Amino acid sequence: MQDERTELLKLYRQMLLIRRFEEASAKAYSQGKIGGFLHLYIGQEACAVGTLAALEPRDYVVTTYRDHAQALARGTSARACMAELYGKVTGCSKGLGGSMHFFDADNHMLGGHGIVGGHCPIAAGAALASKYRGDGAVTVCFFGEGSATIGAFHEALALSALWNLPIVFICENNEYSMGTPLSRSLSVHDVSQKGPAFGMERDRFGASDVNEVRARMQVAIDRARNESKPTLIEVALYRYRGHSMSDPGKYRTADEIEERKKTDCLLVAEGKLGALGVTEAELLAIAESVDAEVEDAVQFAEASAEPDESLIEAFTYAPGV
Amino acid sequence: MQDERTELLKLYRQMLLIRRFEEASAKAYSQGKIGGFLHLYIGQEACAVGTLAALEPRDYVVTTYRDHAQALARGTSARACMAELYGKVTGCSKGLGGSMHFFDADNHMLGGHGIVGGHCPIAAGAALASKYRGDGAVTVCFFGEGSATIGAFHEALALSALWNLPIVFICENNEYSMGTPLSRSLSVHDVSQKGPAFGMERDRFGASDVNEVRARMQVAIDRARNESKPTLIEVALYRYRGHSMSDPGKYRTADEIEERKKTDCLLVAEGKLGALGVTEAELLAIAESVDAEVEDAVQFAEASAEPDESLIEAFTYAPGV
Amino acid sequence: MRELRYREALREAMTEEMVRDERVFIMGEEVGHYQGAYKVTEGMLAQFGEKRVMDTPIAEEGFAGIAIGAAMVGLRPIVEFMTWNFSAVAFDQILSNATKLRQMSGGQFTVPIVFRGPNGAARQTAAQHSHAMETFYAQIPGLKVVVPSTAADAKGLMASAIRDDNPVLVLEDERLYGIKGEVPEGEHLVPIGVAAVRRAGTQCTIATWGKMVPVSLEAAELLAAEGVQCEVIDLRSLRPLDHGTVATSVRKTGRLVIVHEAWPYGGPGAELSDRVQRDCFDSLRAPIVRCTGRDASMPYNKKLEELTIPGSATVTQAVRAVMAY
Amino acid sequence: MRELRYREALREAMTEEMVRDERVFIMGEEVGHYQGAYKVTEGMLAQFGEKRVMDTPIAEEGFAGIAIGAAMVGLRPIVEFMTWNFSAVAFDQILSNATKLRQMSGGQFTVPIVFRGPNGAARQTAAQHSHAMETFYAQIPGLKVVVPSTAADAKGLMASAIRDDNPVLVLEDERLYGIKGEVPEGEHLVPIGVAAVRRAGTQCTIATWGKMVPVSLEAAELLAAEGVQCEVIDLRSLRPLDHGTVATSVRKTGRLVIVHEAWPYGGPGAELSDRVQRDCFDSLRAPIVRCTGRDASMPYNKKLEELTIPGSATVTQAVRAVMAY
Ligand SMILES: Cc1ncc(C[n+]2csc(CCOP(=O)(O)OP(=O)(O)O)c2C)c(N)n1
Ligand SMILES: Cc1ncc(C[n+]2csc(CCOP(=O)(O)OP(=O)(O)O)c2C)c(N)n1
Ligand SMILES: [Mg+2]
Ligand SMILES: [Mg+2]
Repeated sequence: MQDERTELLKLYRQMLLIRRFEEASAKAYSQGKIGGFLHLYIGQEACAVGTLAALEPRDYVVTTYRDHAQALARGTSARACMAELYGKVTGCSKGLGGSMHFFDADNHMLGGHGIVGGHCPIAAGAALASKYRGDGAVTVCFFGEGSATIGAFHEALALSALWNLPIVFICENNEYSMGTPLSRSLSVHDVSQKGPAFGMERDRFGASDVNEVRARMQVAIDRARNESKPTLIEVALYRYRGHSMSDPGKYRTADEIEERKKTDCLLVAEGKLGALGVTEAELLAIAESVDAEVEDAVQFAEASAEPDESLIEAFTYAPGV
Repeated sequence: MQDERTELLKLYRQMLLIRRFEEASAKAYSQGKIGGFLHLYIGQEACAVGTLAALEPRDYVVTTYRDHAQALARGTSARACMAELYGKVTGCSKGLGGSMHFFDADNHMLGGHGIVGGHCPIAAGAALASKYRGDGAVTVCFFGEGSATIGAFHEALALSALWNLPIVFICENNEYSMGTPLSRSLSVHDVSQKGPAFGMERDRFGASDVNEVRARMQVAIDRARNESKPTLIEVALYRYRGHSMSDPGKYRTADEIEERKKTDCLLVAEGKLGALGVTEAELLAIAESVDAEVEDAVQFAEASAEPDESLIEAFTYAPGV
Repeated sequence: MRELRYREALREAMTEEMVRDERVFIMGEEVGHYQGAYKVTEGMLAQFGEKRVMDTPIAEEGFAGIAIGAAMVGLRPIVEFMTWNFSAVAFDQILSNATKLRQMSGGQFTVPIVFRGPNGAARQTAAQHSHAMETFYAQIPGLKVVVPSTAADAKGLMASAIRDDNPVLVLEDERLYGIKGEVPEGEHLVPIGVAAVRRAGTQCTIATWGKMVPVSLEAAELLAAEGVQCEVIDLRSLRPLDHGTVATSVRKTGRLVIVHEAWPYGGPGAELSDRVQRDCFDSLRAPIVRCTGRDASMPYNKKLEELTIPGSATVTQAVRAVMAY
Repeated sequence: MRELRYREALREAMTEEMVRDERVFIMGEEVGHYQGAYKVTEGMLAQFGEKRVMDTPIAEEGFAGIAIGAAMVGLRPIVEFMTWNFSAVAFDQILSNATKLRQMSGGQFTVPIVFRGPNGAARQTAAQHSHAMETFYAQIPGLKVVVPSTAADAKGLMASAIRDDNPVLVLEDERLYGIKGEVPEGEHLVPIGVAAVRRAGTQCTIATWGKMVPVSLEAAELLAAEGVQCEVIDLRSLRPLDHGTVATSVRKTGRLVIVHEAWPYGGPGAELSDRVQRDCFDSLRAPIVRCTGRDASMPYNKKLEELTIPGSATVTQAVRAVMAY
């Protein structure tokens, strides 16, 4: 019970940090301090946080351009994340990657990828390396339901199943790929049904309760670690914001969004924490510490230096032979 | 009964023509008269012949590099086919395509494609055009089970199912992709199981009885024509020769091949024809006419002219604007 | 003449051609209900309906191939790549099918198709979203590749592309979608394969295309103030490549600077240099210089991105170097 | 010195590096049980087992990406494309991942990987199976591209490629697999980015690579009989491109003919021409001429195929034209 409370408080704080971090980044974006694309994860936090809570440090995480949550939940500092959005050299990719390309080698965060589906084989490759070395690590690979039509995704599934790679493919089904609803992108709305076609285990659940996410993910992660078997998981969730900051999101109604906010992962967690005896004051203290962390990250990003011109070609080639 | 007899005789003759044509081409290849790759269909004849017997002239056929049977069964003359193998200008692709690229616009034979899986979207495109125009045509697309891992195949399935295209995808599962047996290429050996993952109808059967092939294909073709719905069909068959002429086929035993020959489509058809009262003499007459047709094709190919040097760039661009 | 934005000019060409020819239709991600990721196809769904303005799932290899197949049997598809970066997953369809089907069928099939979308860097979209893909496609026989830099050309080249019986790639530019220019009403066809002299000059020729045209014109203004008169040529079409117009100019100026955003190695820039050194061997007073994107993946940081792509300052510097030779 | 066939030299390099470094493994279609479609990997499965000699299904995009992912976390994969033609379906993995991951991660990840296989025309394999893919890949920053033309270089460049921390493409040639040449035993590393002068000469430089090296040497013999002494340079590495060695030669000969099988537009041929016209502006006595594959898809017919690719006759003709300028 004490454990449960501590643990949930930790996850709650992570979710809140992600939300506040992204709200701050949205603000900075509209002030012109962040450029390029900015895809927010707001509303989906329980998925990244619940999944990553089930991982060990040796495990690998690979995701799409909607990657802030995965990096933060994996342990990349809010400072390094915000500085990356600002394009500063102190950023987690030295200001060269930006929002879509968060990387953190120390925390085994393998990005942050911009080509839909193109990262699925990359993730399978990390899993292959683990199997090759016998290092016991598991790879988790996030992607949107809009990626479930593209070739690279299917090839990654086919090879992971054939070779029994220790990987969990996690489809974040937020019902839209940009402005396209499920009905116009997928002939079968249940993405996890592709699992059996490849002889792969599957699961499917919602992401309003971070504890449930963690528990269900744990099953698949254990299967990967202990049996070296892949799983395809579909998580039902919803993004409150547009596809990216440049998307006004006209294709959905305000009602639809309000309806979904009723099962918001933060609300659900707050309810559970209340039941576990956590007080309003405690929650407020968390919120304050999160706000301070985000504010500090913004200050840090603002104050940091830009990368030097010499960095343009510096990473074209690795020096060593 | 009379109809059945006439019809089966027609299909039998087509199958025999394909077999003898390919035997002759194998001979010409070993004499150095044919170059490049030469992939023989010997053993699989009932699949192309049975399928194409269920088609109408307006329908479209798309296949792989293993394409001689489809062209011949579609009505391309043995002369034009053999001349193509010889690289002569009288060939069905003017000697520019060779064995892998048989095309015949008049007979709606859309090739003859060399990139594994790359032709599946092309076929779906022909089907899309039929739907767009409302011309009532159906497209059939052949591919090997080795193509069932590649991206383009999955994308073609996904889009055909989503858009309800009038197409039949036919997986010719001959148990090997080059030297790789099923067990090392597919995690689920039943390729047709990919149908349901895309909400697509499926079927699965063997190809020793050409009549059965035709009947089962008819169902899918009707579904495409009448309901504009795609089907994924897997046909179990076997190639007696190597992957191509340059493949000694060491990965299988002679016993395995002999075993498979027991259900050879020609044998099966001969049995049925016998039961329908067709005499040995009639069969002999067919064989003789087929041999004559093949011999004539070889003579024609030998005697034909090579394409002129001016044809090298002639087809880089279409003239019209 | 009335003015249109570049994106409107593209849309007008597509719309007019779709009205003119039932076989023309457009497909791509978000082209319909969403009105286009960059609003190029805005309003077209309402005008033509779902049959002719087809939203596609994310499956570039699949829908590019589908369009090629449809073109083989007589339709005339326009395929929008949300950006040209994503054409990389459809590369094989373009390389092995769109450009080969005509030849390998002995001329029996043609592939009248347009592939289009924004090309090159946008603004801070980083390494995977900033490719100038002409460096690959202009090299492939069987393709035509055009790069409009003005609103008028956007309309005229698009219309020509749609009427062409070959696969034509229209490389647009997100940074140009909003620019305005005079555009003729009604039928307006700009022939594919003919460069345009955008500014007359006598001392140095600048040959360029796309977004680098305004950059080069800006540089030419700066140089004129220094007393150097540049002739600026907008190639407009990279395949066929109108090196003749460039050679004519170089015979006059004796000097050539080639400006492009794509990487420094190969591509249309090197091709043009190679052709001109041969055509103008005796007229060249200085070596041909290329002012190109830097040999690196695109950085996200704004300043670094700006330094990676040629700007008017780098162009003027290159011209000065050539003049000083 | 003992002689090896080109394919054996490649195999020896891979084998030695796999013995030397546990992280090195090879994957590809038919590389294991089948012993390699072109027998380059013959015997390697028996020596190293299925873990390190991995047969793959037909899924180039998938296994190329898997290899890239494995390389990111510390392995050193060798990926065989059965032929380079099939790399087109994996183009995005090479373009957007292999070459970008290092840059977009701010240098945190490297991708030490080798992509290899036969490139260019084989014999009558027609339009979809005859691409000379260097025309695309040599242009991409972040890649290295080597093209061995001798058995010794096959070993030495392959070994260097495997030890390099960057993605290196080894473009082999089916038509060269059977040729024999002297190959040093044991460790033999040929540095990437250094051209080799294959034949000394004073009147005209021929720069070329791969299968066109023996063709050019044959032409040089024919020309010598006519009294024209050509210097033949085998570039060996197309990225980095050693234009310096070519420029040094051109400063002596005053003339350059570039010979390659790939299409005439762009690619390493145009790049070299562009660089040399700049480096040797005052030494060139005649325009640089390129002798290339024709601007067409490859025809199946044997004679037409031969006419599409440069042969010693076309090379001698080009040199004669340059000499006569
Ligand atoms: C191959 C490719 N095609 C198109 C795009 C442009 N694009 C970026 S995100 C996106 C929508 C993806 O939707 P989904 O997979 O559902 O993920 P979500 O954004 O909802 O998390 C599109 C079309 C791309 N990045 N890559
Ligand atoms: C993308 C691609 N990769 C590899 C090849 C080389 N290749 C040609 S046929 C073939 C095997 C195909 O097997 P399958 O699909 O089962 O068809 P089958 O030959 O048995 O009819 C391979 C690997 C190719 N043509 N295209
Ligand atoms: Mg989505
Ligand atoms: Mg097979």
